Amino acid sequence: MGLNLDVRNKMAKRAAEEITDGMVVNLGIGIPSLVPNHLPETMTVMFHAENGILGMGPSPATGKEDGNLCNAGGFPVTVVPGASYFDSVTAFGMIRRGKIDVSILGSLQVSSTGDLANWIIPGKKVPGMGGAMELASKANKLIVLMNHTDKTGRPKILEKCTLPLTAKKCVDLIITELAVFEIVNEKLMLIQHFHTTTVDEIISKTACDILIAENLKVIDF
Amino acid sequence: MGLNLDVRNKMAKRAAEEITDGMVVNLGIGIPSLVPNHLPETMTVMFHAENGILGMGPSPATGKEDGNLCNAGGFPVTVVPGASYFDSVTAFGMIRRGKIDVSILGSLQVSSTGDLANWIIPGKKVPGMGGAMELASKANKLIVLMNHTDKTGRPKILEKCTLPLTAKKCVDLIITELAVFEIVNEKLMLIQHFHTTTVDEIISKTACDILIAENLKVIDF
Amino acid sequence: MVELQNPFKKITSLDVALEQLHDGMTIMFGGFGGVGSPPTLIEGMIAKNLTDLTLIGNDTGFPQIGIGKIVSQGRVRKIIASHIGSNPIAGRLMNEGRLEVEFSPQGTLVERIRAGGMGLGAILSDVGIDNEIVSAGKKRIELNGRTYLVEPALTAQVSIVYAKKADPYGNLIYDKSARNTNPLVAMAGNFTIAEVEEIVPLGSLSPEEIVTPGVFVDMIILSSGVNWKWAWE
Amino acid sequence: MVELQNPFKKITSLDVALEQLHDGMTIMFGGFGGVGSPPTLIEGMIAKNLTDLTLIGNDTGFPQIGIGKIVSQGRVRKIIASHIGSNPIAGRLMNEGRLEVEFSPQGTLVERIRAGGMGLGAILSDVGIDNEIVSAGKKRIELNGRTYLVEPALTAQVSIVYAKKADPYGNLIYDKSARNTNPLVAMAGNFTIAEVEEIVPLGSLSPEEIVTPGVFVDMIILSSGVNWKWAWE
Repeated sequence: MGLNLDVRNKMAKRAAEEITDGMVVNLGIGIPSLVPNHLPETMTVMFHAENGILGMGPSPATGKEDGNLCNAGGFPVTVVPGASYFDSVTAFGMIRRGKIDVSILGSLQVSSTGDLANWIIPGKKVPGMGGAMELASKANKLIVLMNHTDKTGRPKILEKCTLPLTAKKCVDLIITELAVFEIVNEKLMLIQHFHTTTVDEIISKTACDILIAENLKVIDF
Repeated sequence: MGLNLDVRNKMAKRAAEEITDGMVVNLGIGIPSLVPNHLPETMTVMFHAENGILGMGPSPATGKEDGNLCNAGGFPVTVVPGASYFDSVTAFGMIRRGKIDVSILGSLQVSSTGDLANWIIPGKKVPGMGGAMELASKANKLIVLMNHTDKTGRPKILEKCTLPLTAKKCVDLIITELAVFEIVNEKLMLIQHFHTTTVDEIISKTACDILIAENLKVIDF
Repeated sequence: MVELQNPFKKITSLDVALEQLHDGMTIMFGGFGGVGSPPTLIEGMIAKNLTDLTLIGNDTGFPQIGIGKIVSQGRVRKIIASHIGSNPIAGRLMNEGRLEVEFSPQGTLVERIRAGGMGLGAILSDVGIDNEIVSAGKKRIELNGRTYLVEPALTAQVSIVYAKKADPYGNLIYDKSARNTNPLVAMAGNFTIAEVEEIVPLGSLSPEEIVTPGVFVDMIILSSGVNWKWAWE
Repeated sequence: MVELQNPFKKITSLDVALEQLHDGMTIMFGGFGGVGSPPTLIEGMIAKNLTDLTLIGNDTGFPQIGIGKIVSQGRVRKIIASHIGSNPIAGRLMNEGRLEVEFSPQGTLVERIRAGGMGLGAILSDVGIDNEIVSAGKKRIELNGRTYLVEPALTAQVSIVYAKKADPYGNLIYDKSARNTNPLVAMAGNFTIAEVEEIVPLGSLSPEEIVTPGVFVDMIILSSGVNWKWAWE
């Protein structure tokens, strides 16, 4: 049940609101990679890649790709003024040292206390954790951008993750095609939802208790 | 009882014989710094400095010194083609990883089993170990260049060091103004002596048992 | 063509370099998703029919890209890597029990490789400490009230890396994000072979720009260039 | 003079930078025997009359060179360093009990600083394991049949470094052997101030040549230049 580009772009647009001028941001593959399209052009954000780039710019034009200038997902990128190249060990030093202001990742499951499970489905998909454990446990703010439910319609936001964890109590914000949740003090709070859904639908598709923000907002794009 | 330059140069000349083409060599301050003067000009040796240089060349001419290009002792140097600058952590990585073929140091004491004591005289001189522990324990060949006796005439080659150790069983060769000793399997063997002395004098100024090489040689310079 | 001086006898041919590699060896490779992996050495390893290898590197590339080409042919007994997701054949071999995979978080893995290259015994990190797979069999240490995993250093019998330029001493510079794990892998090999796009005369690299000092490089061969199609092509 | 853009608000004056430094602080400094230590910040620290400091760095410089100027004035309560031999005043203060010195082997010290900068807990090394001063109070670990010391990471409240050039993001390049411990110290400060010989516009440093990525630098000031006479002069 893939989301169409319009819905994915709305999720990315909402995520972009979490980014402010001067931040250092790491984006995972998939929907997170759409986030830069929704930032004001005047904003100075330093995008970080685990392979060893700080200061990635937009994708190059077709035919202008450079096989030696790719992001951690292996896709061609460009760099902005002020960018630097370094080895992967320095790239992860930045993460561990808390220099990543915002990390935006996809996930398989998130628990109501902010546990993240996005690296393995035992017996099935075994991609490996890559850099997700470092990003999840060390980024100053961790945002999960994901479908609200899995392919078979089962909730991905749960009381407790059933898949092996990537890191515990690390998620700060969840953005799905339905809603935005904040996790504060290990409590899941619905703070916003898209105008295309209702609180009842969100509750029915979420497998844990949800606090509802007093000033619950409806996202009108 | 400092040694005059002529004697020091003879010691350095003898030490230079231990260096062959293509080697990576680290030199301590004092007499070891005279060694390069005694290498053939055609020889390619990469001199290493703990602060972060590989490929040091001769001292610059007076007036051509660069305050930002110094060896680990703080003295101006030059670089040869193929040289590189790096941070001190990489400089010590080279040492620990066994990339230094020969290290030539001064010392306060050496034991007959190859223990080195050159970093502290308790209650008196407390210079600190600097990089001596790494060099002593990790260089492939450790050569000590030192006076045979201390200022008061006491032997510096002993059964057991009385000063705190820098590293155990690390010295391979000792060169003094009198003689050259090899330490193999924790045994001290006199292999050469300068023509200005005798075996009896050497024995009388050394505070431990000495094996005498069958093919004991006299150094004729 | 100017005849290059070879005073350190490090510059050699692919065939001579391949004499260093044998069945059953532990080999560390540079690269990240295939970017910065040495194509000519990889092709040579396949042509030499090497098998039963233990590999250490960031990932298993793609089936026909980078180290993936070797992994996909079942030539690898074990790999220590941070992910294999971009190479479904690696996943299948693993699930079939034909490929042992030791997963290490990416940042931990490169620190372990660097520690090997720097002659350290291990590093202490708290990443993955709650994870049973990452922490399995590893010692734990309390330090200043926090708990860390002891993550052992990694070295290899031979390291293979890819660089933009080498001089005859083996000083290396890399190209953009193709640097990635290469400087670390170069240091961690007991014997390191650098495949480079260009060999330049001694003295033509600035001492300031050198990323890998030549003391970490034992052999240099000229690359025939990347011979695979990138995933995005 | 071209007005430099300051989009990251990191470029500032000495006076504003000095507001970050206070009595009793733990401060890490770059440099090796004074080479590569930031002269203007050191002068400013003396003018500000800072005292009771804990310093971390390679050595105590010379009495009138580098950090030695501060040490010689008795402004330091404790220093973690690899040697103090070039500064006899430091030795005298130590013997008089007025300066606590924690000695760490040089290579271990810089790895500890780097580990702090990289967010690691410690490194394991066997250097100095037989030495009672180096090993005092440190945990030991057996790993693959060898024994190592657990050498804890070092960080500081503020790091001060010296570089050749910075751009407004704080990307740094260094000059020859004045690089030494600076890139490591730059990473290990919870707040890092870079004193630089020149500030250049964003984009004028090549991404390849940058040694310290600007993300590790919080503040940039222009240097007034080295104001001491070198020992060899």
